[in-house]
Amino acid sequence: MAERYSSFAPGGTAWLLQRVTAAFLVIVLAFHFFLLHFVNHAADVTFAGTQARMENVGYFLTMVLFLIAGTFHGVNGVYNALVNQGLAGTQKKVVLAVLVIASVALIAQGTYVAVEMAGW
Amino acid sequence: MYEHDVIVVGAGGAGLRAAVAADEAGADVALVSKLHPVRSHTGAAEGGINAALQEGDDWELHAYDTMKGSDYLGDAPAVETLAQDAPEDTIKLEHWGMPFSREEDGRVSQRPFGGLSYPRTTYAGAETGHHLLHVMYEQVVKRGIQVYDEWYVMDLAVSDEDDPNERDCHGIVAYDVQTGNIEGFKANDGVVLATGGPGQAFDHTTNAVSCTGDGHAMAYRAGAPLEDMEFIQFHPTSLPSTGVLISEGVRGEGGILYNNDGERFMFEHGYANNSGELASRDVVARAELTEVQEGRGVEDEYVHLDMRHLGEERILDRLENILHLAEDFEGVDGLIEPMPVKPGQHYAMGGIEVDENGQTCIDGLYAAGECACVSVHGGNRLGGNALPELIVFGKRAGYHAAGKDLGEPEIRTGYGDDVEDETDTELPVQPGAAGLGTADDVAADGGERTDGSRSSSEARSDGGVVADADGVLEQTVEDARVHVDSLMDKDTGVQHAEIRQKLQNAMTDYVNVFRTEEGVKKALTLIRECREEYQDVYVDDPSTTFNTDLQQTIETRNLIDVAETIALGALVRNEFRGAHWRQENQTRDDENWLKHTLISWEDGEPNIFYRPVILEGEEKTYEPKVRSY
Amino acid sequence: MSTQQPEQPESQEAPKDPEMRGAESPVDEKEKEDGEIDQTTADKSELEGETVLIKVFRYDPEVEGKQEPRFDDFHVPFSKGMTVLDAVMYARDHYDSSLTFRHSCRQAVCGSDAFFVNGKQRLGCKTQMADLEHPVRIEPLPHQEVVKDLVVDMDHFYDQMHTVEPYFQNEETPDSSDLEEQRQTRENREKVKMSTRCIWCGACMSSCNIAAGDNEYLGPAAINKAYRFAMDNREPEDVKEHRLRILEQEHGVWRCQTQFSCTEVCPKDIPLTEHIQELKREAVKKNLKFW
Amino acid sequence: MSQSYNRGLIEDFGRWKEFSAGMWAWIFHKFTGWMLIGYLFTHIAVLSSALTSPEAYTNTIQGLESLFIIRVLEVGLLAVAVFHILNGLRLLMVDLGVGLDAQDKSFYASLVLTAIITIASVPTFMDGVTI
Ligand SMILES: Cc1cc2nc3c(=O)[nH]c(=O)nc-3n(C[C@H](O)[C@H](O)[C@H](O)COP(=O)(O)OP(=O)(O)OC[C@H]3O[C@@H](n4cnc5c(N)ncnc54)[C@H](O)[C@@H]3O)c2cc1C
Ligand code: HEM
Ligand code: SF4
Ligand code: F3S
Ligand code: FES
Repeated sequence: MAERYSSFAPGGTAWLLQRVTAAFLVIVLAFHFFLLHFVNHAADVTFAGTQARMENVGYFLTMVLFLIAGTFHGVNGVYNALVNQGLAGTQKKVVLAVLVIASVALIAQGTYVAVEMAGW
Repeated sequence: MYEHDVIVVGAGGAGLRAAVAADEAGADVALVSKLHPVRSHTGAAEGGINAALQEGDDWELHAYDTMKGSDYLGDAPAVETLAQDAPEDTIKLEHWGMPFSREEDGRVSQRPFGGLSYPRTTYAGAETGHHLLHVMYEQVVKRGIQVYDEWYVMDLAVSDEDDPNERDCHGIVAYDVQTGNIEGFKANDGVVLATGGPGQAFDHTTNAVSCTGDGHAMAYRAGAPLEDMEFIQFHPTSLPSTGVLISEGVRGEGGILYNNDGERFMFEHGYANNSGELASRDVVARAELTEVQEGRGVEDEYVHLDMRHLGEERILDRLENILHLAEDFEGVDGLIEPMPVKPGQHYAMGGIEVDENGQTCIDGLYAAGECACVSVHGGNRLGGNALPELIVFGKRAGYHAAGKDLGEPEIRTGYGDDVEDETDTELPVQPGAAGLGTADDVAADGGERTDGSRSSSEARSDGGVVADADGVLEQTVEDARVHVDSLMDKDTGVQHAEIRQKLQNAMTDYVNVFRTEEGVKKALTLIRECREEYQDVYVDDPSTTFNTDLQQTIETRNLIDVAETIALGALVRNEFRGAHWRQENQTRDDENWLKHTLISWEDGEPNIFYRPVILEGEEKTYEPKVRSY
Repeated sequence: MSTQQPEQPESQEAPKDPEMRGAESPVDEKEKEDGEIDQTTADKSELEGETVLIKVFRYDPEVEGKQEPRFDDFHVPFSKGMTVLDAVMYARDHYDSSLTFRHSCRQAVCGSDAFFVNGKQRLGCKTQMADLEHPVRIEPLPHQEVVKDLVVDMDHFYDQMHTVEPYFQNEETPDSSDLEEQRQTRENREKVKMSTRCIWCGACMSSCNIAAGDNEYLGPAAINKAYRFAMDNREPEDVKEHRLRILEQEHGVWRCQTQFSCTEVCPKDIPLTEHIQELKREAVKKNLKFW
Repeated sequence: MSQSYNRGLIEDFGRWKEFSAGMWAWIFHKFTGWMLIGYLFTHIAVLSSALTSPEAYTNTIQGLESLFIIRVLEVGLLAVAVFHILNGLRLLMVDLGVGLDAQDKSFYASLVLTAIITIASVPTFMDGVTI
């Protein structure tokens, strides 16, 4: 009976991380929005301003973490949604691989950009 | 054809328990049921399971109470077996995970119940039957017992010796409701019938739509006698539109019954000057009906049960589920209106005659549960005594069918030298098979064949008795196919629903709580009419997929047979005992009636006879006493 | 039967609507009926003596004219306390004996008659006609294949129920001949109480979008069944872990997206979503232990 | 004989009219989640202009921000994000088993709050742009 499900995959970790990142995102996202639309008007953003913020190591780290958390949360969400819709077998493996590559690329690119912004 | 060692027909509490027992005893078991097991009517039981579990209580007290409750029509060996086995079997349910209500110290709770000298009703909330049914089914799943659900069992494959005591049961014939296939099931060791009650013989019943007495009718036509069929318990508080049961708890908490004139009739009309609404079930039921018959019923149909004065808080605390029942099934809010109630058929004390091991007089044929009559309930069943009966006698039947030695039974079955024939009662009409017309008509009638024998006319015409198991089974399958074809082929005639309604009305009008000679005779006449109309029955639905029209048509035939035995029993037993009341003789007549009524089907005719009650127990004899509480 | 009753349902002959959009059956007819019968929840007393219109899904693979699903109209005389089940039974017994549906207890314990009534999964016997908008549309449970009329194939539901090993597992019970039970606290019984009420009607499973999309998803009823055992202290710890492992499978608890429709339709008011969520947390807790 | 009828997609998705609060919440959450992840990719792409030169970065951002359509899209993004956050909080509560009885109310509350916050922030977002 239980053996019907041969692929033993405890989904608990991903599920938990999705919640943890969500909780984290609430805070940073609110901060991010506030900072860039209300405190500093988006239209007034200049490279200099960005650099000034990015030079602060705390801010830099927060933003990178924000990116990692957001990427994981978003990509994992997308993946779950597809699996729920019945994605299975090879297709599923391919999608997972594509998503992982995209995430890694996104995070790498984002971090690179942030480093560049900080001017290091 | 399918083949198993033991075949259990019906998957309510009794059937499931029998299957588990047979499996434990090493047999290859199959359950065949017209409903998926968890749909069985055992799930509706609320109150609890009687078992002497606690210190201070013991099985002898339970046996004594049961015998007294039965109005001394229970057989002592059966009653004592029930009381002795119930504790262990109840504990076994607990070990299987049944969620019984608990005491502070973590032990199972027991509560007082009507007619018991000790609080020994073990319960799981107000849904004991539901839990019992599910726990038993879980055991069946655990053991991997084969279940054929939504297979309607049509007939028993029984050899056709003249004397029923010499017949053998070799299996069953069932109809796959999903596909319309008719198949034989061979039983190497035994067939256990556990098909539940016959409540649908009445118009107004707390029983499910599936309670159509199929097992009764099959066993009856195969030659096993039906015992004490006249003893039907009516519950005084059921909802008029559906028959849903309103627990005795409402009256226990102080609910009051009123008639249409707003009178508290239990007192004002002197039905029970001491206990009023709390008088025993039969007394209250008779009072309600008298009110209605004398024109003081609400809408000429029911009376009011009022609990508003108990106050919202108390009602919500103790009777909350009653509020839901009244709201869901009657559209009445019990907090602001009185609830309509009337007596409803509730339980059949009688059934297929069996001994303590569940065996009928036919070799290899067993019965257990409400369809059987080991005779533990006699003339009247105590609340909470049916569920232990299911597990105790279900288990015994399963064991015995699987070949386990349970010792020699003390109860005798079948027609034998210890019985007394019925001689004096005059019948208004000829009961039994109707219109022995053409072979087709008779096949449509589903039971008797043209020459009155058990097997089909074709088999008989070549002169021989079919004796070997496979032959008997094949023949029965063939008969069933002919039967179904003939029902399906007809395009005009009467529909079963009409006949069923007429039958149910006849029973509720004349064989209800009140029984008079004249009334019961009227009922027999009407039943006869139903039988004759049934000759013209046809099935409108041409489909072989899930044809419930066909299934119900066959059930209706069974109801006719069962209703007839109830009415016959009610006619011959001219006394007032337990739930059976007769206008002509309103006292218990121990001199003439300490005996069971037995009715068997012989050559298409009911044969009525009697067997004395066994009052000698293991150690003591139960002396009939006045039944007062 | 009143003389105003049509002997046969009006739409007997032709498959009205091949698209099966039964609710939108021919417009003019619908409007006419709207006028006749109070649209909103009808006042109970107002309905007295009236007839109510039910529109019932019909399908039979073998019968011509029913192979393509259609809706039949039945006018049923209303009486106080009438349930949806009473109405279909009346229609079957008086107008069309081939109208097919499962039913048995008439009191919400056998779980046979879960239908899709006016767009919601409900038990026929537990739903008052007077509480519904009229006309009343009755269909078989969605997300399951239709065998005939209102009868759906329940096999898949049963399979899922059986997958969670729905039986008590404790090899160490006391000897039953000593009449000794396993002890259980009242609190623990209270904890599992609601979960033990399930009557296997399948309404929850039918209402769940996830179960519809993923056939292997255990579904709310089976998870609830597992909850019933996992939370019962009479079962030893290792059995509980075993149960959680079953629930953690790919198609187990994680699939639930907390849509709550199961909880909303359950006729036994079992807090299904809550139970599923609790099991997710239990599983996470168990996994954290290994870190 | 024992063939059965599969009502197919109508059953799965054709009954949106009959959806309940929890199902709508699920759909909206999905939709907004996908929008957000889509935006995240775009966002990083836009920011990558910083790699070219500081001026390119400043110009890109300011150029985009001067477009009316971008401002409208930003308001949309805000709505999407706010809903996703609020409903995400609702889901987190559900996961913790808090306030399950109010799950439908909290969904409606998320919708209303999203609308209020979005409308209230329109002036800020639209500040200094012309069509
Ligand atoms: C409302 C109510 C409350 C009750 N409360 C209590 C209580 O508190 N305590 C108590 O002790 N008793 C109580 N009883 C009585 C008790 O519940 C029943 O007597 C008992 O459940 C009957 O069980 P059973 O196994 O014999 O039959 P059922 O549970 O009725 O099962 C019959 C089985 O037979 C099958 N079957 C029938 N015909 C066929 C056929 N032709 N082919 C194949 N299968 C067939 C059915 O599918 C079903 O599975 C109550 C009864 C009712 C109605
Ligand atoms: C800011 C706070 C956020 C919170 C509280 C939050 C919360 C959640 C939660 C709880 C889920 C899981 C839903 C489920 O599995 O049932 C989820 C899913 C998702 N989230 Fe977020 N999230 C937030 C931000 C984001 C961001 C920034 C993105 C984009 C990068 C994002 C993209 C997604 C996606 C794509 C899903 C999957 C949706 C689906 O089921 O199809 N979320 N979110
Ligand atoms: S959980 Fe509720 S809705 Fe689901 S099968 Fe059980 S009783 Fe029916
Ligand atoms: S409807 Fe389905 S998604 Fe979860 S809460 Fe119920 S199982
Ligand atoms: S008929 Fe049994 S649940 Fe409705």
